[in-house]
Amino acid sequence: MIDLSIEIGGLRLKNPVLAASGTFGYGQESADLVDLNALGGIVTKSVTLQPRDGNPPPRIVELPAGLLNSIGLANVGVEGFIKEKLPFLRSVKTAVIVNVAGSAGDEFLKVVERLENEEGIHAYELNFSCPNVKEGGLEFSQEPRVTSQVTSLVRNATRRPLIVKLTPNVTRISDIARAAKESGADAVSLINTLVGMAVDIQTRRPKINTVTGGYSGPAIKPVALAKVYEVAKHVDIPIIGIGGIMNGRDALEFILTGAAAIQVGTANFIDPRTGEKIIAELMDFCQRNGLQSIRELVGSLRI
Amino acid sequence: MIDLSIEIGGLRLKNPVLAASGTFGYGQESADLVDLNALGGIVTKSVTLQPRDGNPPPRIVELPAGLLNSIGLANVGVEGFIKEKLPFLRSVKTAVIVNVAGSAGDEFLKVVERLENEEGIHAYELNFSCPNVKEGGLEFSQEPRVTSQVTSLVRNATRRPLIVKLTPNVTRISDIARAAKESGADAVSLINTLVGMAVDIQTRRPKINTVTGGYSGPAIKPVALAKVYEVAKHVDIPIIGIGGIMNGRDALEFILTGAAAIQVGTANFIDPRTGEKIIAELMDFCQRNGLQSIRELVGSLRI
Amino acid sequence: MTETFDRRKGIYDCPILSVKNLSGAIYLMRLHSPAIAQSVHPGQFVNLKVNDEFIPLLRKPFSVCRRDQREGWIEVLWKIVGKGTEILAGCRAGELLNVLGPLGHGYTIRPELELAILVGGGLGVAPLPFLCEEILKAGKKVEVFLGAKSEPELALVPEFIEMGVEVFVATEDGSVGNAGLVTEILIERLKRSLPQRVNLFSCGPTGFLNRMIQITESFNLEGQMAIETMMGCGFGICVGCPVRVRDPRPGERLYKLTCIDGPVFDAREVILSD
Amino acid sequence: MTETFDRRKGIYDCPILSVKNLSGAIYLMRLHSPAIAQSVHPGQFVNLKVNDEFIPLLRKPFSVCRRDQREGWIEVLWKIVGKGTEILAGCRAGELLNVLGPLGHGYTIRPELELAILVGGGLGVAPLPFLCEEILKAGKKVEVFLGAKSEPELALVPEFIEMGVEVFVATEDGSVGNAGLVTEILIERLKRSLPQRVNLFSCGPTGFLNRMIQITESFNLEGQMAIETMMGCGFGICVGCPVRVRDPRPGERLYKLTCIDGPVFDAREVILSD
Ligand SMILES: Cc1cc2nc3c(=O)[nH]c(=O)nc-3n(C[C@H](O)[C@H](O)[C@H](O)COP(=O)(O)OP(=O)(O)OC[C@H]3O[C@@H](n4cnc5c(N)ncnc54)[C@H](O)[C@@H]3O)c2cc1C
Ligand SMILES: Cc1cc2nc3c(=O)[nH]c(=O)nc-3n(C[C@H](O)[C@H](O)[C@H](O)COP(=O)(O)OP(=O)(O)OC[C@H]3O[C@@H](n4cnc5c(N)ncnc54)[C@H](O)[C@@H]3O)c2cc1C
Ligand SMILES: Cc1cc2nc3c(=O)[nH]c(=O)nc-3n(C[C@H](O)[C@H](O)[C@H](O)COP(=O)(O)O)c2cc1C
Ligand SMILES: Cc1cc2nc3c(=O)[nH]c(=O)nc-3n(C[C@H](O)[C@H](O)[C@H](O)COP(=O)(O)O)c2cc1C
Ligand code: FES
Ligand code: FES
Repeated sequence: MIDLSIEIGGLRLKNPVLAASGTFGYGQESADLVDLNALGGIVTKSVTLQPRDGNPPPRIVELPAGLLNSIGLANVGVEGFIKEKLPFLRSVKTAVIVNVAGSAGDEFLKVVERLENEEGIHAYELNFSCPNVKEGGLEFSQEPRVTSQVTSLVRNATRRPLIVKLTPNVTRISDIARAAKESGADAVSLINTLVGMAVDIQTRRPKINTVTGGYSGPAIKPVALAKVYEVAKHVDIPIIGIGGIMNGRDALEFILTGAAAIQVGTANFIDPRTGEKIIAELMDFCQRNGLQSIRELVGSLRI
Repeated sequence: MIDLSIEIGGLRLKNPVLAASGTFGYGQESADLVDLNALGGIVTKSVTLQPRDGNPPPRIVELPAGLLNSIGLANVGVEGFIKEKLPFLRSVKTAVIVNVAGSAGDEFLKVVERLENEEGIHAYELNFSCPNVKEGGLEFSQEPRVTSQVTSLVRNATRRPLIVKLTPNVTRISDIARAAKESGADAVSLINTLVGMAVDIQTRRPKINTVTGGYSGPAIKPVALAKVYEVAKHVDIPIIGIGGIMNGRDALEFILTGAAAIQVGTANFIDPRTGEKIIAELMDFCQRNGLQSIRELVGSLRI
Repeated sequence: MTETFDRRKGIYDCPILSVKNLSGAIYLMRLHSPAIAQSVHPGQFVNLKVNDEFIPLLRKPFSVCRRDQREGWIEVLWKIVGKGTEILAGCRAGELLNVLGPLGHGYTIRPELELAILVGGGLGVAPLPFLCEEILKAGKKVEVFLGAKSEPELALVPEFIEMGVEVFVATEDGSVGNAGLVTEILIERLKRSLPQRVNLFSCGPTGFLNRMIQITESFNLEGQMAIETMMGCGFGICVGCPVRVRDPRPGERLYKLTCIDGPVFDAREVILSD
Repeated sequence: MTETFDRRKGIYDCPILSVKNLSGAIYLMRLHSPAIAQSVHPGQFVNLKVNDEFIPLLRKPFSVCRRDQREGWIEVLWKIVGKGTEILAGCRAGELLNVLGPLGHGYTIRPELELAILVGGGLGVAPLPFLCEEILKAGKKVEVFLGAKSEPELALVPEFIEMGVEVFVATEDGSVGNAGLVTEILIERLKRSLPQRVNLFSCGPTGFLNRMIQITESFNLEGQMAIETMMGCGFGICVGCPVRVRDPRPGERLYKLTCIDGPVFDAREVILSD
C-alpha cells in the first residue's frame, strides 16, 4: 500500500491534495458531486470579520487557458461562517483549513481569535493577496515588512498550524516566504492569482468591473512552478503548491519542484472531482515508479 | 485615408506595429515571407558587446497557449551586428531599433557607444530583463536604482530615442518605469517574458536547460495588459505594449489600455506575417469606427 | 416561491443522440441522460464541457429545452455566438458530451395558476417548451409569445403549435408575425380580458427582460424570468454570477447568485444590468 | 557541403489531397503544394500549423517524404506522439492546412557518388523515399536499410521496392526481417565489398544517429544525417534549435541551428545529446 500521507508544519494530511480557497465554497456546494472525505483537505473561501457582498458584475471572464476574476472576497463573515458553514465542515473527514482575509492586520487577528476556540479547524491559511488599505492597496505579501508584521500578530493568537498564502506579484517571492517563516509561519502556500486584465475592444471597457483582477488556471502554471522553485531553493519551509493544476501530471510537477502538498483551484469549476482524480493519479504514479511514499518525490527534481 | 503613424519619444513610426526583439532575428530571415517595409519597425535580437553562443539545449518548450524559452542571448555581438546584419537593415524602409543587452551597466554603454555613429539606427531599446551579474543575477529592471543608473549612463552616450524594456517580474512596474523616465528614457516597452518553468515528470528534469526561463505568448497577455495599465496610470511616458499579441484585437486591447505602439513577439514564430495582418486589422478597425487616426484610440479605455 | 427543488446534481458523460441545425446559426441537440431527464425542472440548466481542452476552459450553461423522462433524454437549443457554441455545433450523434446538471432554481408552477403567458425574446425561447409541457400537464392554460429579429432567428414555433397552445409571434423586421417587438403584442394582449391568476414566464436578453419587469409591474402581475450572466462554475462555488437584489433589506445580501438562487427570479426581485 | 539550397520559402494554405493510416499510429498525408513540390530538396522539411488554435501554439516540423513536381504535391509521414500529430491524423481530404516551407538544409547528392546507403531508424524513414528517388534520378546505385521496433512501426517498404532498390529490414522483435538493430545489418553489409565512393544517408532518433556516427567513422565513410530538435520557428528567428558543433575552431560558434544549418549535418560535424 502506497503512503500518500504528508505532514506540513504540524498539519497531518491523508494525502497532499487540497481544494483551494475560493474555488470550492465551503465544501457543501460540491458534496453531491465529490467524495469530500477522499480529499487531503479543504481550504475555505476567504473569511473576513464582517460579511462582504463582493464586487459588482462582471466578476469573471474566461481567457485562453485561463480565468480572470474579481470576486472581491464576497463571503458570509466569520460569524456566518461559524454558524452556517463550520457545522457541515466538521462532519467531513478531512482537514479543514480556514482561509482568513482582511483589509488590515487587525482584521486577520480578530478573525483568528474568534475562530481559535471553535472545534473542527485544523489550520489557518492567511490570504496575503488582498489589498492592504493602510498601504495604499498594496497586497499584504508584496512587502516583507507587512508580511512579518501580520504573521507575527496572528502567530501569537493561535496554536494551530499557520499557513501564509503568498501573492506571485512580487520581485522576489523568496524574500516574502523568508519573512513569513521568520515570523512564525509553519508553511507557505503559493501562488495566489496573478494580476491580469482583459479589454472588450467593442465597448472599450475592461472585461471585469475592477479593471484588473486575478488571473488563474493552466496559463499561470509555469509562473507558479517557477515561484515554488524559487522558494524551495532559498527558504527552508514547507510549501503548498498552487496554480493551474488540472490533473495528476500537473500536481507531480509541483511536488517534484518542492511542494509537499498542492491545491486545486480553477479546475474545480470545470470538474469538482479533479482533486479525487489527482489522488488516483498520484497513487498510480507511485505504483508504476515503485515508490513507497509520495514523500520520496517531494523536491526530487533532477537539476 | 486613415493615419496609422505615431510618434514615440521622438521616434516616428509609420504605424504602431513593431517586431519584438528575439522573435524576428535581424529582419533578413523573414525577408522572403514578409513585406518588411510595411512594418512600423523592427527591434533586433539583443546585441551584446561580444558574440554569445547562448545556452545549451533544450532552449524551448511549448506550453498551453504559451512558450518557455532560455535562449541565453545568443547573438553575433556588436561588431558582427554592424558587419553582417546592419547593412541589410539599412536597406529596409522601416524604423530599426537596436535592442541592447549586457551583464553589467558598462556593457550597455559600450555597445551603444559603438553603435552611435553607425547610420541606419533609429532608436535603442535596452533589454533590462537580462541578469545583472553584479546584483547576483537580479534582472536590471527589477531594481529602480539599477534601472536609473544604467539608463542615465546610456542616456549620456546617445542622442537617439532611448527605449527601456521592462521586466514584468517585479512588485511595482510603475516604480521602475518612473525611474527610467526620470533618468532620461524616452519611452518604455513592456513586458519582457515572465519567469516560468515546466517539469518533465518522467525524467524528473526541468524541460529547459536553465530550469526557469522566459514565458511568452497568449498566456501572458492578461498580465502584460495589467502592467501596461499600471504604468499608463502612474507614469507619464510613452508605452510600447508587448506580450501575447497574436492579432489586431490583441493589439487594440493594448492600445486602448495606453500603449502608443505594440510589438509582436512569439506570434512571429507561427506566422511572421502577423505584423502585416495586424496593420490591416488596425486600419479596418479605424475605418469601421470612423476614426481619422489610430492616435485617437491610445489610452481611450472607458473605466 | 415555495416549491423546493431537488438540488441533487450529477456529472455525466452523455451520448449525443442528435444535433440539428434548425436554421442559420441555431442548433438543437438531444442528449441521452436518464438521470437529468428524470429530475430536471423547467428553467433549470445544464453546464456542458464542449471539449477536453483548456480553450474554452469553462463549461457552458444551457437551459434544458425539452426532456423525455421515459426515453431518458434532454434537449438544449443554442445559437453560435463564440467558440464554445461553435464547437458544440460540430458535435455528432454518437459522441459523448460531459454534462453537469441539473442546475439552478427553475420556474415555479403554482397550483392556483389559471393562465400562464410564456414570453421568449430571441434564444430566450430555449427553456419555454419544457415549461409549456409541464404547465399543460398541470392542467393550466398557456399562451406563448415569441419575438425575434427575423424569421430565421425564430425557433421552435412548430413545437409549441404541436403542443396545441396559441403562439403569437413578432419579428423586428416583420418577416413573420407582427412587425415589431414581442413586448408590444404582449401589452396588447394584456390589455384584453385576463383571468384572475395570470403568471408571466419570460426568458431573453437583458433589454427584453427589463421591459418585462416594467410590464409585470404596470399590469400588476406575477412574473418569473430566467436571466443569464457569466458563469464560472454553475453550482455556487465561484461566486462569479452575482445579480443585484432590488431592495435588499438591512442585513440582506446585496447580490444573489444566478446559478443557485436563479436563473429564474421573480421580476420584482432583481435589478438587471449589462 | 557545397551545394547551395534555394532558401526561398513560402507560407501556403494547402488543400489536403489524402490522409492514410498506414498502420497503428502511422499516417501519410498528401498536400497540394506546387510551389513546395517544385523547389524542395530531399532532407528539407515543412512546418505545419495543425489548427488555428493556441494549443498547440507552434507549428510542427515534418520531413518531406515524397513529392511530385508535375502533379504538384508533397507527402509527409508521421506517427502520433502528442497533440499536434493527433490533430493532423484527424484531418480530412479537402481541408486546408497552413504550410511553411520548404525549410532547412537538406541532403547533398555528390556528382562523384557511386553507392548511396540510406538508413532509417523508426520514423526516420520519412525523408528517405524522396532522397532515394533523387539519387536514382542522378543515376546512382541505392541500398536501403530500415529498422523499427516491430512490423507495424515499419513504414514505406513497398514504396522503396517499387522504386526497384534493395531493401534490408531489421526489427527489434524480429517480427519482420532480421531480428535486432538495423545498425547491425548495416555493419555486416559494410564489411562486404563496397565501391570507392559510398555515402551513408541516415535519419532517426538520437541513439540511432549516435551509432551511425560511430559507424561512419569506423568505416571511414562520408555520412549525412537528418536530426531532430525542438523547434520554435523552423526558419532561424527563434534560435531555439541549437546543436553542438563537434570541434569548433577558435572563434567559431559553439552551436549550429538545426532549422537552417540543418536538419541534415555531416556525421562528423555535430554532437547529439538528448
Ligand atoms: C443559465 C444560463 C442558461 C443559458 N441557456 C442558454 C440556452 O439555452 N441557449 C443559448 O444559446 N444560450 C444560453 N445561455 C448562454 C450561453 O451559455 C452562452 O451563449 C455560451 O456560454 C457562449 O459560449 P461561447 O463559448 O460560444 O461564447 P464566448 O466566446 O464565451 O462568448 C460569446 C458571447 O457570449 C457571451 N457569454 C459567454 N458566456 C455567457 C454566459 N454564461 N451567459 C451569457 N452570455 C455569455 C459573452 O459575453 C460574449 O459576448 C445561457 C446562459 C446561462 C447563464
Ligand atoms: C526537422 C524535423 C523533421 C521532422 N520530421 C518528422 C517526420 O517526418 N515525421 C514525424 O513523425 N516526425 C517528424 N519530426 C518530429 C515531429 O515534429 C514531432 O513528432 C511533432 O512535432 C510532435 O508534435 P506533437 O504535438 O504531436 O507532440 P508534442 O505533444 O509536442 O510532443 C510529444 C513528444 O514529441 C517530442 N517533440 C515535440 N516536438 C518535437 C520536435 N520538433 N522534434 C522532435 N521531437 C519533438 C516531444 O519532446 C515529446 O516527447 C521532425 C522534427 C524535426 C525537427
Ligand atoms: C474565482 C476565484 C476566487 C478565489 N477566491 C480566493 C479567496 O477567497 N481566497 C484566496 O486566498 N484565494 C482565492 N483564489 C485563489 C485560488 O485559491 C488560487 O490561489 C488561484 O486561483 C491559483 O490557482 P488555480 O490556477 O488552480 O486556480 C480564488 C481564485 C478564483 C479563480
Ligand atoms: C525565443 C525568444 C527570444 C527572445 N529574445 C529576446 C531578446 O533577445 N531580447 C529581448 O529584449 N527580448 C527577447 N524576447 C522577449 C520578447 O521580445 C517579448 O518581450 C516577449 O516574448 C513577450 O512578447 P510575446 O508574448 O509576444 O512573445 C524573446 C522572446 C522569445 C520568445
Ligand atoms: S457560476 Fe459559480 S457561483 Fe454561480
Ligand atoms: S527553430 Fe527557430 S531558429 Fe531554429
